[in-house]
Amino acid sequence: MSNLLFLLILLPAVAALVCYFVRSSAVRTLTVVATGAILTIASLALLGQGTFEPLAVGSFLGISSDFLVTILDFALLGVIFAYGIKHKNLLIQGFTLAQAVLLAWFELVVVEHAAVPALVGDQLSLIMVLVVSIIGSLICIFAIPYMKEHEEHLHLKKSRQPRFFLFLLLFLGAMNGLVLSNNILWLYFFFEVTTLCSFMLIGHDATEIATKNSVRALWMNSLGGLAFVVGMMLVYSKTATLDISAILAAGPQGALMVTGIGFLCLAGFTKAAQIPFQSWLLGAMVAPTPVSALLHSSTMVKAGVYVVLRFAPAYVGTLLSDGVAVCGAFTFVACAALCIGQSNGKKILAYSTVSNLGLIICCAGINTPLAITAAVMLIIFHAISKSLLFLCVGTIEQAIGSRDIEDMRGLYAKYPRTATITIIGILTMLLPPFGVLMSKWMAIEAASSNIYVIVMLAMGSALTVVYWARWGGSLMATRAEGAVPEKQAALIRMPLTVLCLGAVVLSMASPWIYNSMLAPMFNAPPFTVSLGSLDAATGSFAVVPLFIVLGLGALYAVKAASGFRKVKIVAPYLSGSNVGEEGTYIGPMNGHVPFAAGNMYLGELFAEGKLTPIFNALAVALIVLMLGGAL
Amino acid sequence: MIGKVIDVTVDNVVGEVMKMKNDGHRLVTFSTYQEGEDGLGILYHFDKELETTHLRMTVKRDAPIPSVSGVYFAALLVENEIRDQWDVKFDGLVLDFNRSLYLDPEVTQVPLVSNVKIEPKK
Amino acid sequence: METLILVIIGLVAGPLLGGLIAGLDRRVTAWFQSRQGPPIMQAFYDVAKLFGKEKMVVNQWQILCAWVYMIAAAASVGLFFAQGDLLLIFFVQAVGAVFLVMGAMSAKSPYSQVGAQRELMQILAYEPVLILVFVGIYLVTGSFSIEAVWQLDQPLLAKMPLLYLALGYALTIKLRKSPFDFSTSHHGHQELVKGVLTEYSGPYLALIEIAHWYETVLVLGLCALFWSTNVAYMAVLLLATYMLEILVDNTMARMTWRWMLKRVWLLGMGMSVVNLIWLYAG
Amino acid sequence: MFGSFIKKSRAKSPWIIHFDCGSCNGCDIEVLACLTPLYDVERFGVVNVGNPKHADVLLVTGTVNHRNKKVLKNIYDQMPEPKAVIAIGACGNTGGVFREAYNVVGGVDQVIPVDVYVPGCPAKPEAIIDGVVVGLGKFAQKVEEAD
Amino acid sequence: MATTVIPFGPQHPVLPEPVHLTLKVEDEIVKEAIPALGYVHRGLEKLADIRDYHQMIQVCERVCGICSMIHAVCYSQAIEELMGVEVPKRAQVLRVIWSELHRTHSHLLWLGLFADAFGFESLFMQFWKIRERIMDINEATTGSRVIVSVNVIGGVRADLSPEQIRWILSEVDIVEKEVRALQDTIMNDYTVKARTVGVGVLSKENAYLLGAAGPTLRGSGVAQDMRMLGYGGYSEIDFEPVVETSGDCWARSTVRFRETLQSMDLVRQAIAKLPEGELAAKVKGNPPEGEVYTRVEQPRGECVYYIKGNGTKHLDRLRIRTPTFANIPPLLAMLPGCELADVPVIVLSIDPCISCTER
Amino acid sequence: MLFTPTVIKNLLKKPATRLYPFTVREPFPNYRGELYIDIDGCIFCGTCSRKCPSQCIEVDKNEGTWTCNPHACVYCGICRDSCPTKCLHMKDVHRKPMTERIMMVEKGEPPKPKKKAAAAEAPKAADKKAEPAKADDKKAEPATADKAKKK
Repeated sequence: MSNLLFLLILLPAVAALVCYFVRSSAVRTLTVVATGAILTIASLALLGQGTFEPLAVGSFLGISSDFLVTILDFALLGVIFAYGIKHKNLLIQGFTLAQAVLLAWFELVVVEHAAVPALVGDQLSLIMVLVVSIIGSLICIFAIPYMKEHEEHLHLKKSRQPRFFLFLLLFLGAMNGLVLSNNILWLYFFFEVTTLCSFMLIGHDATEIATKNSVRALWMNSLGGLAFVVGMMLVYSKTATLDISAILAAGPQGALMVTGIGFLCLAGFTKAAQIPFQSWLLGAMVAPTPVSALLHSSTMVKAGVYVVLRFAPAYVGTLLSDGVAVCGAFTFVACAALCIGQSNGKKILAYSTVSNLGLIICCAGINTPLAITAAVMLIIFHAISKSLLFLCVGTIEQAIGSRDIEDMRGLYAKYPRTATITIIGILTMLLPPFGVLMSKWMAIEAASSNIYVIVMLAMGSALTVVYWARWGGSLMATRAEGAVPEKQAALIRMPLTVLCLGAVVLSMASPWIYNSMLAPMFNAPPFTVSLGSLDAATGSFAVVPLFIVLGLGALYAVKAASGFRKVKIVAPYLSGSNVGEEGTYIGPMNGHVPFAAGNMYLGELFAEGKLTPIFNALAVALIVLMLGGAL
Repeated sequence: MIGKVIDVTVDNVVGEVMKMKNDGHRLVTFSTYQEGEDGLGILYHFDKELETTHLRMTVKRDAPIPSVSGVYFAALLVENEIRDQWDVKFDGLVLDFNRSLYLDPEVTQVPLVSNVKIEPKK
Repeated sequence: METLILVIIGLVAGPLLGGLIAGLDRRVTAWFQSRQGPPIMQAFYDVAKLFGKEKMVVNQWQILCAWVYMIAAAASVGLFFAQGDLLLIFFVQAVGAVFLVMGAMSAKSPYSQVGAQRELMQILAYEPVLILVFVGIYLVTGSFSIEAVWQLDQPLLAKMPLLYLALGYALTIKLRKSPFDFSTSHHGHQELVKGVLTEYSGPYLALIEIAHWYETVLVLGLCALFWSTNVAYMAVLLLATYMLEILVDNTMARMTWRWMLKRVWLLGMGMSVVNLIWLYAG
Repeated sequence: MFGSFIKKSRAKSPWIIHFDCGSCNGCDIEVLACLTPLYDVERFGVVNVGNPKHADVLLVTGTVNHRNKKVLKNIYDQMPEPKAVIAIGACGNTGGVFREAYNVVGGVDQVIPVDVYVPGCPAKPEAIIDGVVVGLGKFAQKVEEAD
Repeated sequence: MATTVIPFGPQHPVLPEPVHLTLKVEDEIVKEAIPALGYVHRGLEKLADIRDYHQMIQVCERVCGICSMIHAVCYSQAIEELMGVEVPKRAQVLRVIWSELHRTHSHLLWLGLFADAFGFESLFMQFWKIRERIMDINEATTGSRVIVSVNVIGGVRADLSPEQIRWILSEVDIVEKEVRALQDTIMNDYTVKARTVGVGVLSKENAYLLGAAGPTLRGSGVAQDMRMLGYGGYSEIDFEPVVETSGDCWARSTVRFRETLQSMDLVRQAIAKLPEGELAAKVKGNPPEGEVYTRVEQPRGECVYYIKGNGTKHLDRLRIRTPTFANIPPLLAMLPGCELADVPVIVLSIDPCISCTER
Repeated sequence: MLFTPTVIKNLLKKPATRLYPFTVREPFPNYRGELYIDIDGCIFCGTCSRKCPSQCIEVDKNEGTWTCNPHACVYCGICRDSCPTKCLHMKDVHRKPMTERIMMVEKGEPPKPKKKAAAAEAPKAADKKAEPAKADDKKAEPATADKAKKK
């Protein structure tokens, strides 16, 4: 058991060091692939062993592991502080310094160092480990050919890939540590490691904008770190324990403790890039695509929602809970609205990520078994689909040199494989019977008893349809007969295919996933599973029947469509104007007018520049209300 | 013909039209007619409170004619039409359809030049 | 077993009913315009004829999308007759709507592209309203499943009058009637020609027409839920609603989608929220 | 059975598209008048779809000139089979009073095959209805031949 | 912001006639509109070379089928002026009656099409239903519904009998009543106003400078109507031009709506003043050398004929400037900045007659 | 919604639709419909041919034929009005649609130069029948239209 845990946490760290120090691309490739494979197997093995009670981690080279973590904590703060100085950023310096001081006081004065079991493996942790290890590994593997191409494109003299993979792999280890931690100090440590890793990865390309955005990410996350420390201290002041399991078991313990949880949630918000902290995640787009994929799907932001979700039992039934729900719902609808105005594919994905994280947080806030189920389901399926989409956008970007969805029109004609996978990815984000939509369904049903939340969810889900559907639609095109087949590197094709299949197959298996992994979390599970459908008193979602009906239907439709050669392919209706040369029609002055179609971005309603300050202000107000509500 | 007729030349036509504009006249249209072998008569019709004024100009078809579309935007259509019908050029036409306002390349003859008589089709 | 029979009834009766309603609609519209109008069976002739036409597409994806639209619409009606979950029915229906949009976007035609964008705006307008209607039903019955509605002893309309009005907006949009017939109009005299349907032709247009019949049945079924206690009153309610729809269609100009977004969001959502607050309080 | 229903339906649901191919509007407004209450061709299932891809019958009014002949051809080509073309009015038939004008090519049959000629200047709505009826007869005949 | 290029026409269901506009739209707001014409160009002015001046009257009637009567009137007046023919009074007044009936049917037709442009199909049907009564009058009195062919050089070919006059008066009363019943809808209905008020605004100065004509000009507040000249039988009749000031689509439709009612009044006036007498003066010989410039008011505005005779039976030059030709530059000025959905409304608000424009 | 009274009125009244072709309205008496010639009265003077604005009539004095292209005819009635012997007439109904283009060719007896007086007797009876070309088609079409009328 503990070997597996060490493997999951330390192997990535070791592999990271190997990548950094052994500067050979073959070794690196091998290391990454092997680490990915081992992590996948280990996480599955961990799942196979089932949940485990909190367990203590012994000493390491004679030094107590808790003490080691404390040392590393300060070292980490030091590193971050140094970067704050290097980039002359007072916010980073201030936040880190405050953290260091508070932490020192906490560690040295307040805390009675009793042995706290450091690691725990409940359902949530195990699910998170799976998400991190499998999806994270796939992204790392995808990164190998991607980074090669990326660096060729940049004409770097000296490869910076060792550094890149160092942090990429370290990230996975940190995430695994984070989700398995039982000691709140350990949680804090891993939390900070992810902050540092994300900072390094965002700034990887070392361009001016990359540096700027990475610094912004760092200060925002340092603020989160500060909130974490404050929250931790407040919670400790009431519960007098560092044991998360114990804190959760005790439930809400009065205003001070709940406020502490509120601060922890705030830390989660910063990490999950909730409005008004969304800008760091949007800025993170400058990083190479695998980084974005990693940040958005299985790591970093998921660390944020994990924290909020993890502490959910500690604030159940309090005003804070409602506050969290409203904040989450607001982020959901606000980011969906902001997303309408975007044509940059990565930005759409980013806003959609933030929006979905909002929904997860909202579910955590609703805090009923149904809502928690929705949240966990959403974490799983969102991670799969979103990583898939990011990898797709990365592939497309390298193929066509643009990440703008207007430029991706008719992608199928040239890159049928990538386009099809992207379309499937979009559909899995958007439509039933796929997992993301199923979680959304659960969320809406769970939120029905809260009028503020449900109104926002209703609006948000409509907005979501708009930005996904138009992207998906514009990728479609007809392939000319005898078009050149698309080439894809094996290490790119493998993650794409696996993720794409995973998104579909796991969605279909969701009743069993629910039964085996989620239902045991609750005393009164929200659903019963019969005939492959999730039934509850409030409603039911017929997963497998729908899959069968729609799946067979879709198969039939594909068959009908693939017989298209028998169908006459004609030019589009252009009001009788004659089609001129390729992609034009004959217009005024007998000239060839190039065909162009653009999506509507509703500039006057959903302008990013106009809405962002308003949303930020509203969100700050909501967060203040949330924290105030906790008191 | 009803209305005052003022004779203008290629050199002062734009100025005269400008004068009419400043006087508050509305440009109604131009009329054209064949003038001799290779000449073209252009009448600029103006209207002010139902009173008509015409400017008459005769030009050679091979020399460019100054466009008044800069003065009256509305002249662009009629100038393009004249361009189609008489194969003359206008200098400074704001939107030059280049003989494609009405005609497609299939029409090879210059329609209104009367020595190119159109034969009745069978 | 009973459910299965119901589903089959729904799948068969859906298009028959929908086609008949479409025929009646055209007839009554003609009467409103002082015309005699087409035969009642006209909608069936139209679709049968379309099936007999040459297959012609701009893009192979259209075929896929037309089929999926039809299947999803049928599935949602099937689910409705199986007394399923209202939200789920709605989401399944949304599959069709999304595929219709994507199919229209796949063609390199400006009309169907703009039509698709407008269709999205329509989805944007009616989706929140519909979800709130379902939430209202949940608040009254304690469940999202249709089964629960039949167990009421008081019609939903008594508790959700405003939500019914708001549903009217969604109904008008879904039936593609004036003043909301932007993305594709039944009359075809529109700046977008046929909007999303411009590039569908022949059998594929027929599929979409059938899907539209299913959707008509579905939305009218939703309306029927509002007077679940008495079949006679239910029929009266449906008849009155549909006649009102036709009347509105015939006495209003087509508006623009900007107007629609503002109107439906402010008025439709407003009415829904007021009604919901009442339900929460009650 | 379904096959025969389709065949029967063809004659009962002629969707028309009207293309004004350089007409003086005389015939155009008469075509439009056919749709209006007094004539109401929707009695026969006629719908003016305005989109060649949905249409069965192409009503053409007016002379063909050098520019619109390409448009006419394009529209005709975009109509799925089976289809019928009805040329309306003297201009659509032969070019009418304009047939000697320099930009006039002639009647519609110079560009696409015409099934029914409706003479008149302009053709009365009654004549157009007669034309559509004749066209449907021709239509049914064509379908028979194709089978 | 992404641009969509929309080829609007030549074949388009909301455009009754083939004309092309290349529209560049962003978020459905028109940024640029470039026209293409030439789909109806026949070159009929040139037909004067092979048709004699009597036959040309039939050709001119077919410049446009909707206002054919008034084209013929304008052409005949031009030739009559050139040749110094005195038209009998009865013929002049009869021309007024048919001209105003033509204006009525043209405006009713337009009101219907306009309603169709903003998606109000029932209103379209209603206007066209009413219009059929006017068409019946045309058919009964002249022998053809649309292209009436009653004009000859020197007068008219058809006459009205007293029974016909009584019948016309009763029909005109019915039409007026039915049209008045629609006044509220076209002028005050909420949805109609939402689609027309403030759409396609053309200021008075712009309308004048861009050379707008007819209701387009009058809708922008310029009182300019060729009937004020009192040509032909109009000298006998009281006439006040209809003017609206707001310059938007609503103003233009209101001008036309009120003109419809006014036309019926003019028909009644003309019938009341119909003198007895000859129908046509005798015309001998060929048009002499010389130029004529004639203007009449068509339903769409001021129509100008310029004729140059050379002493033979063929005219040296026939030049027709129709109102739509003048209204296209204002249209191009109105389009940028409007919504895509408003394009048909604005295009139709000038009552385009492309067939007139291109001849 | 100000249009409501009108549509309600329409709904309550009988539709305005004329059920053409099932019921045919009494035509207006002087409608300029189908042009035909009473060839017996024709003196082949060619006035109609010269006056026709569409120039769709050809008269051959020597052959004794009067040819008209009904598809180019604009139904203005000028020829009828200017015919010196009033042998051109217009029916009060429109010409029926056809599936093929036709030419109206009427062969009559040209005013004979005195010596050929008796020569033209023989063909006269046979040529009374109009449109030798495509005669069958033309017959078939009005027949179907008639059938529709009776239905």
